Amino acid sequence: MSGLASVFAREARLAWSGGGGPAGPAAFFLAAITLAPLAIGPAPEVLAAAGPGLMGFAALLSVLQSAERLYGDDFADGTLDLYALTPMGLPLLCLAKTLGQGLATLWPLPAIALAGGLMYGVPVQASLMLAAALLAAIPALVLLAGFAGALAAGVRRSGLLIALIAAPLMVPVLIFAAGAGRSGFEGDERALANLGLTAALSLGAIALTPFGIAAAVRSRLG
Amino acid sequence: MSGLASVFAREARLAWSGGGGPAGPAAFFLAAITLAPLAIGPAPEVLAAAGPGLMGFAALLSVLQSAERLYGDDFADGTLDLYALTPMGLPLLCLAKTLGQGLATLWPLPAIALAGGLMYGVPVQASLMLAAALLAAIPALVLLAGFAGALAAGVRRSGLLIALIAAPLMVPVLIFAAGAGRSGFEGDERALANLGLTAALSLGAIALTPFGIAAAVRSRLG
Amino acid sequence: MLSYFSNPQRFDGLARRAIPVLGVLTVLLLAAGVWLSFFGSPPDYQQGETVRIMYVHVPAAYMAMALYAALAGASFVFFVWRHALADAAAEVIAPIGAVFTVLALVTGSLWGKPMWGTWWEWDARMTSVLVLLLVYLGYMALRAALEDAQQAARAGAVLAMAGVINLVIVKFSVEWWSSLHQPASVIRFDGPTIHASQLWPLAVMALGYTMLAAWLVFYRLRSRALIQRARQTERRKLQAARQAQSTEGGLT
Amino acid sequence: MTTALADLPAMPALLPAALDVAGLSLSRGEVRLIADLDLALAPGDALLLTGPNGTGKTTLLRALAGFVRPDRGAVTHEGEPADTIGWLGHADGLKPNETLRQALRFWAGLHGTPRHAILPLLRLLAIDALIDRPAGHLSRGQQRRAALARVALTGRPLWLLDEPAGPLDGAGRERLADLVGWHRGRGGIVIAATHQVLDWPGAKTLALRAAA
Amino acid sequence: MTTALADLPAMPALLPAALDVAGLSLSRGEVRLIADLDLALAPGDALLLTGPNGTGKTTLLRALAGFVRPDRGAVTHEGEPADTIGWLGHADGLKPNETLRQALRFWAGLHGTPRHAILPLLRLLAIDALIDRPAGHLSRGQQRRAALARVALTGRPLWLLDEPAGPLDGAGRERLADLVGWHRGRGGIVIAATHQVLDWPGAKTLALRAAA
Ligand code: HEM
Ligand SMILES: Nc1ncnc2c1ncn2[C@@H]1O[C@H](COP(=O)(O)OP(=O)(O)OP(=O)(O)O)[C@@H](O)[C@H]1O
Ligand SMILES: Nc1ncnc2c1ncn2[C@@H]1O[C@H](COP(=O)(O)OP(=O)(O)OP(=O)(O)O)[C@@H](O)[C@H]1O
Ligand SMILES: [Mg+2]
Ligand SMILES: [Mg+2]
Repeated sequence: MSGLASVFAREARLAWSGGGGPAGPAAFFLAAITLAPLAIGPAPEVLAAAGPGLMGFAALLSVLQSAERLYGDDFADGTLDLYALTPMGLPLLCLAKTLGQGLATLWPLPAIALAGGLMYGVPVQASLMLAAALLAAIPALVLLAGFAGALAAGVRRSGLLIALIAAPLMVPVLIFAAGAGRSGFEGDERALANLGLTAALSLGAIALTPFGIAAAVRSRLG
Repeated sequence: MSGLASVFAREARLAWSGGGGPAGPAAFFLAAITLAPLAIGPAPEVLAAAGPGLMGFAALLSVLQSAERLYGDDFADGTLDLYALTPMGLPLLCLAKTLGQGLATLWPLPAIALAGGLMYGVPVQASLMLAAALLAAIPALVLLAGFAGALAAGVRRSGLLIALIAAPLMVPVLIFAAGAGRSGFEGDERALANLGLTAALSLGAIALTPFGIAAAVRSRLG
Repeated sequence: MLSYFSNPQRFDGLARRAIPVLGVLTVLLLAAGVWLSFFGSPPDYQQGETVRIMYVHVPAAYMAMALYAALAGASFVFFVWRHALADAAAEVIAPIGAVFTVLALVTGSLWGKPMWGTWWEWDARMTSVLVLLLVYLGYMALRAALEDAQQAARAGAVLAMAGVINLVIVKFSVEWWSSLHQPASVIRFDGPTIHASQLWPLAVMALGYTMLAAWLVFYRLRSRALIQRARQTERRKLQAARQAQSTEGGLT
Repeated sequence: MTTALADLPAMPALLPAALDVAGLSLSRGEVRLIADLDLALAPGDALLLTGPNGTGKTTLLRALAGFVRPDRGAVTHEGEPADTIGWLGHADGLKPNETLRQALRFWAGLHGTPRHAILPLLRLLAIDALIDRPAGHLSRGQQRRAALARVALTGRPLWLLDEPAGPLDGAGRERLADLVGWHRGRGGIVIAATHQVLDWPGAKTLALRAAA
Repeated sequence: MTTALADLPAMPALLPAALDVAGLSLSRGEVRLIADLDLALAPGDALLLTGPNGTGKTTLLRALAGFVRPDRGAVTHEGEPADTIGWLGHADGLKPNETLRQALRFWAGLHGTPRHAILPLLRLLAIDALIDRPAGHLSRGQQRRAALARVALTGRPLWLLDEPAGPLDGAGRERLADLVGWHRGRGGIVIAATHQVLDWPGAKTLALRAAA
């Protein structure tokens, strides 16, 4: 158990020391939600309606952005070989590693989504619902990104490949998380159900993806 | 001059052989425009209004996605040192390299944007305008991404850093390109002006960014 | 059964005989299916003549999913038993499945124009089939990107198995999200709800598509094996030549 | 130098190690690199893999670690590979932004090795003064030494080292020999691929030859 | 071996080379690595940089190439650095997906060296059989040899080589010596950092010492 904790802590530390921790994803997310209105145009109805979805989509993209380094670095510098030989077993290690990096870098997203929702003219309650849904979605998104990242580790232009692999797997998470925000906006009582489903997907991801990630890592050691 | 051509050809070839050439960005772009409606919801008015902007934004992201490898690989495997010592001079080399990789990988985007526009319910003429605007925007986007990529080469989590550096620089391009699509949609005669401005930005980028990229590369050799 | 085909000669023998049979079956079934679709079935009382697109569309959609299931199954077999033929089958199935997926998308959207007045709608079923296409593309891209054949095989197998989630989504999307698209009416627990005059041409076409896919898979598997064998002999010759050269005292 | 060696703290006893390779055949692409290799190593043994470039030293080490699947034959460890192997590949497995202290504490903790073993090991390898430097600011040879310390901190009995001495200077090679001697004295096994002449007393040599 | 050497085709004549280093001081972080170094090399000269790990060999080479700015002093080349230097760093500068043929054709073309020089050079380095392999499928030493061929194909007079022989086997080191001898015979200069003993006739040695 202390092994799990130390892997988690190390990955969080590495994310801080090398990449500025949460600054990067936060700024990317912020940039995405600021640029989108520039591209979409300023019509308030459109923005408010598209807001929750856009935010969910931007969150997905910022998770993808950092996915490349998640396993790519370890592959290039030989750490992956070492991880495969640890006493705690690869699946547990991958779980701790992925969540350690993911949570250390992505925790500001829900707060920014809340502020962003208000900026887009989404009502307060719906914005809160959106923020909660993002919070619930992050573990699932991060673990799926980790799975794709492990498969594509060290491949040329792996960023694109990872996006292509992970995006389809993330579809359900995206639908429920953005759905929670949207139904919140439309004053719909399905919001809570959507939130619950999002959380359930994250739990499912915690239970299942570590084995997928470990298998992916093993397949790349050959 | 044959040096320029051979650098261009090599980068285009490398983009094909390792990363599947245009398949990656095309698939990423397709994934982005497929997922966005899942998040935003199927309401046709919202989608048609947001369409051109979303497409412009997705194009920007797929350019950014490949930016990390553009100079990051060369930094890691020592090629950047060699490029700095070439007879043709670094700025020209960087121009040829960046455009070679960019054009080899991104040429399908306008065509996909056309199809995507139609799928989002954007009228044919506006979709055509959008595709043309993207075509005009690609050189500028690629060169700006290359500039950011060179600055961040070899830095941990450089993908995020690149997004932060390049995104603000790309804002004007995005505004004019998406603007062309939007004014086309709104039946507005500003569309052509927007298209012209986008092309002008690309020409400006070809004239200026090579020096910026070369300086960025030099700063990373230390 | 598995170990039986691990002998390449034996598989080649089977394939050599199966390919012409499948080819003939494909042509016959498709010809009969097309005839039935156009002349052997009435226009729909609601949809008129456009209903005939169904006979192209529905089997294509069904093949898109069935081939993914086959891809995942072959991947599972390879992952557990390391059976090289299973990996070859997975590699060969993917592009064929992607083509059927494109066919389902194109015919579906051709149908959508007369039926719903739009080429495309972000409806759950249609979108999830588009996502299925992405899964196919991702699988092929991953294999293409990994240079080492062994790594490509193993990583591809892992991804293909994970992608099965998407099949579930395609299948149930119509029930989960209220949708424009038809709910299942042929493959249901309580039996088909479709009229027999439509069921027949549909069934024949579906069988024809299946034979076509099987024919393509066997054909490509065999040509892949032949290419590999040719490469091997070439390499052996090269090696022999080099050995002869080096004993003359040239290089080492 | 031997003073530094004497400084090494008592570390937890090694698990029993033994390696048995029977009829091992390996290939890369379609080229057979190693055919029907038999090999048995007992506690205290050292084996040097030598041979021209491209004869399969790295491939063999990766197969012994279980990363590469053999065409035929078997590698039998006493115990699980994941419990017995200390690995050093061509790459050092260091993070440019992590200091040696941070990195080695992490690896020691993961393997249940007490922290007070770190500093004496670094002293033995003559990089104790660099303990608070990020690995990215070390020279090539300094990085290699740090990676060797990491292997020792795993507390694993079977060390697989791929060109451990490549970027080391003369003194570094002697210190490596000391480290390996200490490990063998505790009942460990060392297998190393090398192009350098390594004077490890009593080490066997397996010279790979170019495939036909 | 000398047969292979005799096979080397006439390549375009080298530009005149000469290197003059006066009062050069270099540091990394806040550590002064090299103080007041004077050095003059004429056509045909070879210089071996030796010294313990971390004494600044790599840093010095990068300064000679113009990548690192000196604290004090000057490096004077005959001609522009960008026209005279052939560089081999710790990394090989190969692309895993590019075959040797593709890569070397590219570099030869970029430097205006005729293509027919490629094959004899690979033959000299004994990797001609691998010419159609992607670089990612080569062993460590094979990659190093390919990188050496690339340096030779630049047709540049001043070669700066950072541990050229690290991953090379014995035969590889001899072939490297042949290559260097050929280059010096044409009026080239070679400076190499090394931990291996390299028997290059008439080569000077600069032994760096650890900073105080
Ligand atoms: C691009 C758009 C479309 C896509 C991607 C698509 C996809 C699919 C899929 C995946 C199935 C198999 C369903 C299953 O077995 O559960 C299917 C069946 C079917 N589709 Fe579509 N479809 C599209 C457009 C349409 C349109 C416009 C119509 C006509 C109104 C239509 C009518 C049907 C019918 C009747 C079935 C058979 C359902 C059954 O009996 O199981 N589809 N389609
Ligand atoms: N992925 C691969 N695909 C095909 N062949 C490969 C691959 N990797 C290595 N090889 C080949 O396998 C052979 C053995 O490689 P290996 O790296 O094991 O050699 P080595 O003995 O470690 O050599 P070196 O001394 O140069 O490090 C080489 O000839 C190499 O070209
Ligand atoms: N970026 C850096 N910041 C601070 N110090 C550095 C940096 N890079 C290297 N150093 C230090 O500078 C010194 C010289 O490094 P250099 O790489 O030149 O050594 P070297 O002689 O090539 O050693 P080796 O034989 O191990 O390759 C080392 O002590 C190293 O720790
Ligand atoms: Mg090796
Ligand atoms: Mg060095």
